[in-house]
Amino acid sequence: MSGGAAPAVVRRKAADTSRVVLSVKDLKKWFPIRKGLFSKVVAHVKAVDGVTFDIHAGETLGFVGESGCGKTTVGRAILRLLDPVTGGSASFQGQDLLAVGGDELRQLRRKMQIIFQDPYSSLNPRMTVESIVGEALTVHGIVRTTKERRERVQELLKKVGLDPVRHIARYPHEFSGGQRQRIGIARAIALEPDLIVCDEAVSALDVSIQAQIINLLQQLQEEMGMSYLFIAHGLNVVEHISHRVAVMYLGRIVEIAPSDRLYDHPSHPYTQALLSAIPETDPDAPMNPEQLQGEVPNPINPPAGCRFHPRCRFAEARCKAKDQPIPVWRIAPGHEMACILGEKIPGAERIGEQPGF
Amino acid sequence: MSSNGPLLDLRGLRTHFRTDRGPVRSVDGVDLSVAPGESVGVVGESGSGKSVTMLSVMRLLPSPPAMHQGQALWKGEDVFGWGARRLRSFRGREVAMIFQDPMTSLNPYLKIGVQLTEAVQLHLGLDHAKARDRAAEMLRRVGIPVPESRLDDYPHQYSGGMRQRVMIAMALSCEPQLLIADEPTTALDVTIQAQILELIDAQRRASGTGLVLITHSLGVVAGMCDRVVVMYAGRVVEEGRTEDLFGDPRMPYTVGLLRSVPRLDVVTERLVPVPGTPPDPQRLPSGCPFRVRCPWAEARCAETRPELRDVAAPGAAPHRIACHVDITKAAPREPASGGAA
Amino acid sequence: MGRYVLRRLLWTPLVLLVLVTLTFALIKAAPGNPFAMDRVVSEEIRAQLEARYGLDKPAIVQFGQYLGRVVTDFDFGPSMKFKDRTVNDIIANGIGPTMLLGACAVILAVAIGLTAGTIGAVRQNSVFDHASMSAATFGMSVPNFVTGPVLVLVFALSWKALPVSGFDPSFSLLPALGIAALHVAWRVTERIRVGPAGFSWGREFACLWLGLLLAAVTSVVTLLARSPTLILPAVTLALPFASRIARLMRAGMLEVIGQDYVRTARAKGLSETTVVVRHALKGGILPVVSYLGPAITGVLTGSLVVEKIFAIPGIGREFVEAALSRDYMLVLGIVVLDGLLLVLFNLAVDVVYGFLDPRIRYE
Amino acid sequence: MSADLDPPSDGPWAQAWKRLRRNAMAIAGLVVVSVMALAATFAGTVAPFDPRISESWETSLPPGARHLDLVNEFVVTAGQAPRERDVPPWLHDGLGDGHDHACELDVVAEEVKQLRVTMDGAKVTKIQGDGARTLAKVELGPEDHLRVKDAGTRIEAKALEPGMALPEGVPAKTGRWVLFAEWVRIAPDAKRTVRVAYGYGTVSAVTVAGAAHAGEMRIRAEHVRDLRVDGARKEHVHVLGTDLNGYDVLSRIIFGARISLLVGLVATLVSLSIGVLYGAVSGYAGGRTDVLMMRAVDVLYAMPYIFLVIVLLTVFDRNLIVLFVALGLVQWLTPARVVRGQILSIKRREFVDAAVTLGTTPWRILVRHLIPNTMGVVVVFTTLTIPAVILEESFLSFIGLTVKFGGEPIDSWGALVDSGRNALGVNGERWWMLVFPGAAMSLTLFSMNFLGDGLRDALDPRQKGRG
Repeated sequence: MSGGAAPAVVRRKAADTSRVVLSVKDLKKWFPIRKGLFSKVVAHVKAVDGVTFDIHAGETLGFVGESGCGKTTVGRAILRLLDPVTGGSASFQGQDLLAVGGDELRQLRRKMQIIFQDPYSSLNPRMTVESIVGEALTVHGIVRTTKERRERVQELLKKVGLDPVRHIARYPHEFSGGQRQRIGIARAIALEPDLIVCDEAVSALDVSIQAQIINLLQQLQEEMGMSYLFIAHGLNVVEHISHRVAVMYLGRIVEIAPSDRLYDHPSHPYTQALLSAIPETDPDAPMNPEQLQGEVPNPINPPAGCRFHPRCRFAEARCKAKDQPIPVWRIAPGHEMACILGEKIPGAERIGEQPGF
Repeated sequence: MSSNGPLLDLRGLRTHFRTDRGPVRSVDGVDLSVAPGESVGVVGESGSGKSVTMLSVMRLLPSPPAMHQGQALWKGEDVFGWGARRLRSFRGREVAMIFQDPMTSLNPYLKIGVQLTEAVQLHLGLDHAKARDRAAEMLRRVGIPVPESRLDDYPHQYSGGMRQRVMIAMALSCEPQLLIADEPTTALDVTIQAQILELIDAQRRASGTGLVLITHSLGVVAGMCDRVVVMYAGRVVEEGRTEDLFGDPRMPYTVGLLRSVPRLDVVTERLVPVPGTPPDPQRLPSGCPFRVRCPWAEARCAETRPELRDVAAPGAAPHRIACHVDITKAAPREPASGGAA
Repeated sequence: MGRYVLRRLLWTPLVLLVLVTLTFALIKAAPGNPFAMDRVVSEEIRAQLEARYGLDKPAIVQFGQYLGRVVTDFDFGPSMKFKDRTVNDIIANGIGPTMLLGACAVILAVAIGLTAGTIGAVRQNSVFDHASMSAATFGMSVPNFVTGPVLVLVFALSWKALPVSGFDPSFSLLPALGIAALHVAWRVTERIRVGPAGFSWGREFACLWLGLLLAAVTSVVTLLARSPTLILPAVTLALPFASRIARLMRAGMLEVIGQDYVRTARAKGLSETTVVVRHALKGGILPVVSYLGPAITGVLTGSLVVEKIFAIPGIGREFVEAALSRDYMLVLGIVVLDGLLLVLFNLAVDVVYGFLDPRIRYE
Repeated sequence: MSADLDPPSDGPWAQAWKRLRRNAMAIAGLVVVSVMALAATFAGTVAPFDPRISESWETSLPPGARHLDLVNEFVVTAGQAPRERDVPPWLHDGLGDGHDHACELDVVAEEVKQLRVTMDGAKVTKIQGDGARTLAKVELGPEDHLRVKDAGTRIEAKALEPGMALPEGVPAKTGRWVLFAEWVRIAPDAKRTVRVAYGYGTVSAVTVAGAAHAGEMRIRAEHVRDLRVDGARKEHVHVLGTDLNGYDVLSRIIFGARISLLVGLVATLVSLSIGVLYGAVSGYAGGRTDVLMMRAVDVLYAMPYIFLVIVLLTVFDRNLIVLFVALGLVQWLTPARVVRGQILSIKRREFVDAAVTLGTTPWRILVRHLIPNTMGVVVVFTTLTIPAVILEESFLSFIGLTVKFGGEPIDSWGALVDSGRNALGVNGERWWMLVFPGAAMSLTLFSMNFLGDGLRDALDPRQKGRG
């Protein structure tokens, strides 16, 4: 690794763990599947099926998992983009997030924003950069005049590394993918939110641009102190940017831990498999040590027992038993995982359970 | 040509697309060779010309708008000189290809069995029944359970990963000498990606097939390939044995790429991104196309386009870069912070 | 597939019911009385007439009786204009010429359109492509009530090569039988050559389609060659649809030829003919198939014009005359019949579509 | 990308216009459509003749025919100002221009005899002259002619005798019937010159063959052989000929365009308003409302629509409003489906989620984000629906369901084509009455379709952004 001479190894400043910004308990979001002439509900896709986590002030919580595991649904449900939520509770700075409505909800929305994956569909092609970034300011009555709005938008553009004069009157199609993502970030930080959901915010970008955007997000967090819910399938990216990482599988969190802890000591078989699947830019790294067999099961009709058991290297007969609760274990401070075989891990302490299937 | 010469040898290959607003120089002079049984990774960002290069070799780009120059030699014969008949026996039989998106690369209107058997019947002259047996055998080899019954299914009844397995089975069914995989795992999940890469590697090793793996991910080639070629703006900018290239990258672009990927095994405060954006292939800068983003750029970089030159120690395997500067000696400029375009 | 067809079939009566109700309501909403229009009749006669046509009862009863007759006896009642003829008689006389002409036009349009569109797409930007597409755009824009008279002017009046009007069909089955015999001979020799192992129903089905298409085209050509009075009407009726089909086919084929799976097929080393016939045609033809439903509506509409121009005794002409002379029973009968034809044809099109596209078939 | 280009900044519409401009055929279509629309709007000024004035002595003139510039009947009285409709425009204009003018007309004398022709089907059985005297044969001189009395239509015949087939220009009927006709006999040698002096508001003198004429002078245009005003021959040209009734074909086409385009525009607006509203509501509401609304559209889609329109037009009074409603009803289904699809897909785009997250109100999302993004489709639909509606209206006129416009006999293109078809003649010798209206109509539809195709390409979202 002589070529990639790394800069000084310093972990970025820790989050303020005393202050919880967002607290989610047993969140569920099921999507009905309708069929026939009368659109009868015949089944549910249980996209999110009992997810619990907290995010602290200034913290980045990463969410990883295969496509269809529900990570994106978690992000959108919290932002109330997928009403109604099937079950569970969420509080944001002490306020019941899922109960508020109307004006209260619109006020709450000033504090929670989102950055999307697709830099093409996330910007309205018929609006200029000024109106895209400035819309929130107008909607919430933060600016009174057009001049005031223009000045604020220019400040924001400068902050995300765009040219405040030359770029402000342009339309999205005139920008490259990376630049569009910067516009999306400017829109998200315009209201100075306390939480930003980054929904695969860098997945669609080229490698060199990806790094630019990651750096920008980190820099903004240091300046403005907001929390991120960082959703991505690129594990190395999540590890890099997050303080803590939650691993999701078929609608549940199977493991959650501080990010260096998770990568050094992955305890859930799924996490281990996921980590082993990441190709490393090191030709000497062993290829494919413990591969994951098969594919993600159909979420409409998931396997009974532990949902991961058909693909699990360690699965035993008891993992298949129906309707048994899945125990949740604490392995180290802040490191929790849910597995039927968790007692085999030394030092694991049973702290609760998830309902069975 | 003797059997130990290269299987595929590109010499100054150029592919330009004619458009209303002038030519787009997607591939702009590529030299590349693949030896029998060798696996070569071609890495680059989107628009760097890596896919177009391989589609040009297969002559799969409609012409016009695509215009080719230079040579693409297959065992010494120029692919561009061939008639339709020779070309057909080359495609599928001698070289097979796997494409990026398994969702769109299989014909949704035809049964998997039909799609698998047609090439076998054509190239190997098997009759219908034997071709079906072979198709089932191939599906079994790529890990599809109960292959006999799945031959009569349509592609939409397969999952994404399964479809890519079908593509691999289809590509390998005529025992080609070279397999070109064009971003075979980009559309798939990480876990499925690992399975598919493993499958390609195992199958290829078992039959001694050469491999060209096109990808934008450095991580993928590191574990899979003997040799790596890095492309930028339609040109090869660095090429060498995998260990040499990852261990001692000499082209500033490669260095930048390696640094901008977060690594699991190294804790870093900040990534070092490559500043700026890839150039518009319609308006390439003069001289070295990377110079506008390059921390090592000098005045001469704007004047002449650097040719590929060997920088390996005498006697070692070739390690070639297209760069005027020796980055082991020169010091980089401080990159602009933020690095907006 | 069975459930898919069944669901479509269940849809049919609903559509027809809405159609009958709508038309009936329209007619009942008409101000005045059909008998009060033309001549002055005495109260007595009028009452008699009203009783004869059931007009003395409340509208809802009339509707119920009408519907009952249509459903149970397929009886559309008496004509109001021709005292001694029933709607069924008039329809029975007129449906033949209309169907014959319509079938000719559709087969001609499909044959010409598919051929021109496919060649245009495969040889994109060639002289043929440009010429056929210009012709098609023109053929689509010129209304058939302009084409018809202009064709008459050129071929019948000035050049005197074809009759001006009339309806005098003459047909021979021989060429179509010949095609059938050739088809059977071809399949049998193929069976002997390949042996039983190579048998596949799918392939047999595809060949059967080809044979049927060829037989249909041959039949139309035979018919037109033997009956000159049909040539101009058939061409007039077919032209806009041939143009539209050619454009749709070309666009559909170009779309498919640009798909990844066609590139896959080429990368396999298949010949260009195999790529087009086996891989591209099935997807490329889908827009044409879904257009066939609207096309049949268009043929029925077009028959109103063509039968008027060429004095063909079909239901189109009867309909126009009935509408102009307010023979509502006849109007109602023809609307219901056309509705039925449309619904049945749309059903057939949907089934063919499902047959071609496995993703629809398996839902 | 092009972000470093300095001349900013094209909005999506400006971009679409740029793309459209590169499409030569679409621009040609746009030009044709614009010219047609302008001509139709200013039909009164553009059209060379008033299409409501029949020049019955100028029936069936071929294209380019030059003709003396007269009106049907020319009425002057010395010392009086003539009424405007009694004299040709040049005379009327000359009265007020403050000069003296002289107009000379060479006129032939005529004798009109009443004829009663009894027919049996298409065959002449008996001819009766004045006082019911039966004539054996009527022989016509070189300039003599026959006229259907009440219609003013000319009968093409050189002689008339019992037993002969019905001459051309007479509508055929079944059974025995009587044709009342006029036999106009013209004596070529009895030519007189009429001189009309006028100016300063009145006709100052009228002389016939040198002698002053007292009282009212009535001259039928068909008797005038030569006309000179201030020494110059006064003529006009029927560029596209005249029809059987002596109406100028070009003028009728231009006035017909007015009707066709008006119907096209209004009915399209009606249908698009219904369609866009329906589709937008269905798409925006989603869920069960959406399913229900779309099922209704499915049912209506399967109707033989044009038949219902025909029923509608025969049942109700054939006026413009009914026509607009009837045609509008046919065309709203497709836009409803397409707009719904658009709204559904835009609703799923992430910028809408972004707007929701910003706390934007639903109303603002609809107005700022959803509707502007459907405008492209709506524009394309407008340009493609107008020709479809024009075609339908003309089709209805053609099969005989003409709609009266304010009680005036102005026909739309379909009716023109129909009358042209009926007027062709046995060898198609009067082709211009069919070909020119047909060509005008085809050219317009052709241009509109090209423009619509061009607009679709220019506004196609697939070409946007990602290129």
